[in-house]
Amino acid sequence: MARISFIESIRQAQYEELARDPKVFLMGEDLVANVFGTTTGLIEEFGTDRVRDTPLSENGFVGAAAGASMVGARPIVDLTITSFVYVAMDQVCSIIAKSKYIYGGQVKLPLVLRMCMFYGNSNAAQHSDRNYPMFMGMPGLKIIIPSNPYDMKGLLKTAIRDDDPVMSFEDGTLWSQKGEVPEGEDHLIPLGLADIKREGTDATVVAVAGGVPLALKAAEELSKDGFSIEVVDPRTLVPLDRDTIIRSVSKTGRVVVVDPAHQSCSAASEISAIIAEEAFESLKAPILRVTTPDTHLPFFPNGEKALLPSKHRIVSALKRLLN
Amino acid sequence: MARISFIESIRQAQYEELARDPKVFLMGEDLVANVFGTTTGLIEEFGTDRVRDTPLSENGFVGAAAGASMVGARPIVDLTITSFVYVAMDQVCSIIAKSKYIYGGQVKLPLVLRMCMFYGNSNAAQHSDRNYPMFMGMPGLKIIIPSNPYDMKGLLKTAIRDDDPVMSFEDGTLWSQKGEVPEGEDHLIPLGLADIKREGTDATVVAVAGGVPLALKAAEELSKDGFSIEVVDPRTLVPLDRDTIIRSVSKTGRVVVVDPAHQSCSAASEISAIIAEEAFESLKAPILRVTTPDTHLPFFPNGEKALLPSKHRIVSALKRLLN
Amino acid sequence: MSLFMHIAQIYFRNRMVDMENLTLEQYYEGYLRMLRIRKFETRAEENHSKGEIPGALHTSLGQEAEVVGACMALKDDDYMVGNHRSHGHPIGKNADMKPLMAELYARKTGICGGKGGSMHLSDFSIGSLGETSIVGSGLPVAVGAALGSNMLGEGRVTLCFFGDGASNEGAFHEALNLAAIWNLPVVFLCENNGWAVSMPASKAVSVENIADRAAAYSMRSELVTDGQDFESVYIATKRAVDTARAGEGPTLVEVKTYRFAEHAVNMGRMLVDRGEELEEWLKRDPVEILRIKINEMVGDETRLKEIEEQVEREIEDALEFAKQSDFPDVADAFDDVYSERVSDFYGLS
Amino acid sequence: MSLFMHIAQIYFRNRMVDMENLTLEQYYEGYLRMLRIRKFETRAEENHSKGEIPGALHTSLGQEAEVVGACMALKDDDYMVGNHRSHGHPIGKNADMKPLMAELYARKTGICGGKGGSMHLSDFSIGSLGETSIVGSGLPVAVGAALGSNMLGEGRVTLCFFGDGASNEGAFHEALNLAAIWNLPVVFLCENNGWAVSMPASKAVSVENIADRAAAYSMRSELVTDGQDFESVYIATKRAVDTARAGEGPTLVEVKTYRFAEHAVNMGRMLVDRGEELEEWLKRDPVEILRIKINEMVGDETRLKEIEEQVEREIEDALEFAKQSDFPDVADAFDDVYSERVSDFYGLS
Ligand SMILES: Cc1ncc(C[n+]2csc(CCOP(=O)(O)OP(=O)(O)O)c2C)c(N)n1
Ligand SMILES: Cc1ncc(C[n+]2csc(CCOP(=O)(O)OP(=O)(O)O)c2C)c(N)n1
Ligand SMILES: [Mg+2]
Ligand SMILES: [Mg+2]
Repeated sequence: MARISFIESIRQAQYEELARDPKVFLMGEDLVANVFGTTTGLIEEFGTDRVRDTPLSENGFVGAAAGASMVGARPIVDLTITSFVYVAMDQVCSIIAKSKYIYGGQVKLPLVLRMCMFYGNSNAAQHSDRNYPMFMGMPGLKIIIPSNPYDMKGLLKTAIRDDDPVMSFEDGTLWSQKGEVPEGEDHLIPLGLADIKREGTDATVVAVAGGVPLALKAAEELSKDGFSIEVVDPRTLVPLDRDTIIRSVSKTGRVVVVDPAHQSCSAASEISAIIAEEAFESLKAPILRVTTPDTHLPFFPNGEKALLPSKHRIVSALKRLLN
Repeated sequence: MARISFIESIRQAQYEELARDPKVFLMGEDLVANVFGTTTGLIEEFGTDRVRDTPLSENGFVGAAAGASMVGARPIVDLTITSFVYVAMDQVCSIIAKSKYIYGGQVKLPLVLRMCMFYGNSNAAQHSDRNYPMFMGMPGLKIIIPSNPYDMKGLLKTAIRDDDPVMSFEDGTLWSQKGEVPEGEDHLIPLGLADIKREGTDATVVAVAGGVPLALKAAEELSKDGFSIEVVDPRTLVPLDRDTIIRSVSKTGRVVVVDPAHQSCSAASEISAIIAEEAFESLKAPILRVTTPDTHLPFFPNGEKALLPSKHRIVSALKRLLN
Repeated sequence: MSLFMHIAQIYFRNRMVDMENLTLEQYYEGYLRMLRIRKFETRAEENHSKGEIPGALHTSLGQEAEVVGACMALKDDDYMVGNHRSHGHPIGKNADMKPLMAELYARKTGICGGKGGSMHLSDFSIGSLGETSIVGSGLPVAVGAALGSNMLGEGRVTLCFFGDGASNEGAFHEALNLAAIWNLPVVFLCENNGWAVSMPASKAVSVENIADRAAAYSMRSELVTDGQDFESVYIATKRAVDTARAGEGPTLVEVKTYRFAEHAVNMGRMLVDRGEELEEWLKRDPVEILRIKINEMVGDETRLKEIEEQVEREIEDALEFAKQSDFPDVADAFDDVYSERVSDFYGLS
Repeated sequence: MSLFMHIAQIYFRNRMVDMENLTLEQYYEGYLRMLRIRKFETRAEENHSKGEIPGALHTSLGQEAEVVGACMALKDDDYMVGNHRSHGHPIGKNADMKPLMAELYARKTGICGGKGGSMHLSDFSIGSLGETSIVGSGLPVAVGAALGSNMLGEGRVTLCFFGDGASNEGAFHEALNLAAIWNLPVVFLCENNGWAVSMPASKAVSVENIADRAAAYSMRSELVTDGQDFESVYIATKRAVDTARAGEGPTLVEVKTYRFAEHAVNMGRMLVDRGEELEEWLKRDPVEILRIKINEMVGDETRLKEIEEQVEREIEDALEFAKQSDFPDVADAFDDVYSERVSDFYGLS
């Protein structure tokens, strides 16, 4: 294992899968220029056919990925930033999510849509969306949302090999985070398997994406006060590993859900609703959500920082439950 | 008051507001042909400038509505069917929802986006979406979702007069439903005010759109067994009248949330999460959701019917709570 | 349509009776497929009105020449993408009608297992890559099929059907630009039937001929003014297909045609009165025109009659097959969302 | 750029020195505004690198002639829509620079109250209807502004700036078609700077001149080959604006220009080496070109120097204003989502 960054783990996953399967190819804007660092060395190795720059036509090239996947290719689309998916929304929701179904399983669409959640750094509201919850209610799409380099690489490789469309939401606040990550073919993490990032008995924090490291820090802080906090990272939102979540809540009876998305209809809301439905009897306290309030993220840094989940807000929520 | 249909209530709201305010205009596809019956008599009265047929360019004309609203007009856009909003998603999410914010309040966008939820009648997955939950997590948009002709007219008129963008989700299963509706200027229902459609003490059903009449039937059925069921209709999802919901749950201690959307990240999930957060102490039983499972709606009628919320499923859920 | 146009088209049609481009067998094949569409849709309409078929029904009656002429320019393993008006395309590309009819009847044996219905009669076994009911949404898919086929080294051509209305969607623009800069083997075939539901193309499309939009992409174009003539459509499309197969890139083909029926059955009521215009077009029935042409060429109706009998039998068989098939089970609704069965995760509550 | 083009453009530029279209006062005004952009952005870049300005920064250095030439063809109460490269447009339309600079500094006094930043310097008080950072998203808005203005009987013209990259978005197609069929007073001004981040227009745009795409909408077009020449841009845009105002519909104007800087400051590192091409363009600095031209015409630098001093002062004032302004309060983040304050519903937990 080597210590690599989150960005580098994406690059490696792409590199290895391009090398393994000639049907895999990558397309998107400014890949050759390697804006974010996820294509270093890829062009030299695989050429500009398989690492393909596109014009500014998101609906067009996302749809082209769908078509290519229907005839047997396995495209990875780098949509760069989450909010650009709105331009391609028709292809995502009407073609990619629904084709297998409306044609009664005659076709499969093995493709990956990668997107960076580019928030927390004064990019203003049009460039800061954390919009995975929108797609959780759209059947036909799988969703990975890794919180560290190890998971990122393992989940992305699995996603590329999966026969269904997978959306990969990559948290920009984690880009420079480093971690131990295996190299080579066999680092695959199954979709639908949550990971317990820290074991504990007094309360559960279910956290996604950039919320996970914050939750771990909060757990660490509370451990000084003698509290034992479990941190569960679903890692994939569709399929969602309900069992692991329910098991943890059954054990602790207290839960905070952390999610950088806007509060309404967030992944946190869904997880909370599942718990309220399926683990009600074990609950000793309200289910609290630590999310972004339902206002846009502003450009001004002090405002943006205050709105996003933080260690402090998670600690406060946990303290409310534990007292 | 006259007894009119849901469709006719939409027509009347549009008619009255077009007549009241010369800045109001209506645009969309096939309005002159009056496909759904919401424009009867409007062209004769207001002409094809103010009741304007558009080409098949949803992103274009939804964006044009945004631009027109910025310079002082008050457009109503008839997008016909919910899934066509994906084609216009960029304008909805990046321009309409965010302009007021990113420009620091320099501008307002008084416009209404009307959409029919066209499900339950074998239109297949591409034409059957109930996708309001997607927009609940997108700040900047208000959402009305009426369940009867009275509310439809009153909310739509308020929406047209509101200075913010409002999305109107109109449930096709209610089109032919009739009810008493006032005529004339003053039938306005404020946004953010839930309505208790039936009072009760044993359990609360929070239901939206087509779920409301089903919930009322379920309540009626259970009243024969001596149960007193309260039915709360939020009527608008943004803003959401949390107070009325919490008050009802505090009284009954039991709640079922009914929502025709897909389960994950549905309005039902959000409402459940709010209750689990804010009314936990009053809860005597799990919060149950009656929604559409996370599969697409199929063309074959027996399948589609079975997936959607029904009186039967609501009754079962309530019985689970009451026993 | 002006009288002048009408005469010009008759002249053009007659001039064409020289079999330069098509063998007699191909004429018969064209007639066979066109007649299949005609009968399939006529019976479907009838039975829909009897309540046998759920949902809406968008027929391509009147557009048979355009559909079949274009499809016959393809090889069997070429790809095709269509739209909401989905019955004609697969029949034009020689699909078995039984599973198509069963799909209209929402049966388990339907081509889409009863999940798609009238707007989605796509038969992947004959290279049909979807009939999609969101207007314009097939165009990027077609580009991708061509791209994918190129990348996999298979060199298949993709034919993409779309309407005049669809040419105003942003997807059209992006798809054509992509196909052009990547020099892909796509034939974009605009079925210009003059209307998008109730919107006349003349009010919605800002250019006289949609084919002219090809210039915005430095793309080749073909304009078929007589889309009721099977051979004209075939010739133009064939040229485009050959160009594509030769690696010389995409073509935008526009075919002027007309739909005889309402936009869709089950739209409640007649939306537009197309009056005289409809009358004029009805006089130029593409199936009739081809029949007359073959008759003029061959001077013998025997084979034509055989074809007619064959099609009658096929339709009856298809109807029989459909009606005798079972409806899907509710549980089937949970299949085909993902490769895994969704009910394993969620269950029907 | 070829030597031939270069010479041709110098010739063209010289030929233009006849003041047929612009008064001397307008030349001075053009120089003033162009210089404001130049200095505003140069200082912003400097201070960004010192860490004074958060987020990214997209400058229009090198494009000043095109921006100001186009804006000056408008009346004060005409509308304008821009994009992510947002500093030049409002300055070009004579906005006060203080709130613009304060916005870059994320201050409460910023034109957007600190909520927008570098990509959104839209000043609605001068008819700027948004500078939007999703590529292509401004085009439909511009169409709507023109439609709205027409419907309200105000007859204002809307100028829409967009890039070569944006011309490949579906929004471009839909917007132009709508403007054409509705005959709206819009001027679509394509700032073709040859690149979309790292993608050269020659590889992304399937037609030689984007202006040629006007034909797909039966729309008038203007091609300005020398976009570094203030007057050429002014003349072409003015013709388009006059046409629009006369009720004769939209025009697509393409201006060939170049950005001197990176796509954006804060993109981490140099993305593309534009080598010699950049060198060539740097030789044709639009601000310099206009200065020389005025000097040739007037033979006296006094007024030019006054302008230069004025701009220096203005920029210092703007910087001073920005730096001395307060940051917004966290609570301000809850304003302007709706007409009502959002925190009244939700609160900051
Ligand atoms: C994006 C979208 N908008 C609107 C509709 C509703 N609709 C279905 S078909 C149609 C007309 C399409 O016209 P055209 O492309 O010319 O095809 P035609 O029906 O004439 O064959 C419309 C408006 C739709 N299905 N998708
Ligand atoms: C829909 C969308 N896709 C991608 C981006 C990222 N992006 C920002 S500017 C830009 C290039 C735009 O090129 P062009 O339109 O030519 O304008 P220029 O930057 O050259 O002025 C890109 C790709 C974006 N902001 N929006
Ligand atoms: Mg048509
Ligand atoms: Mg550019």
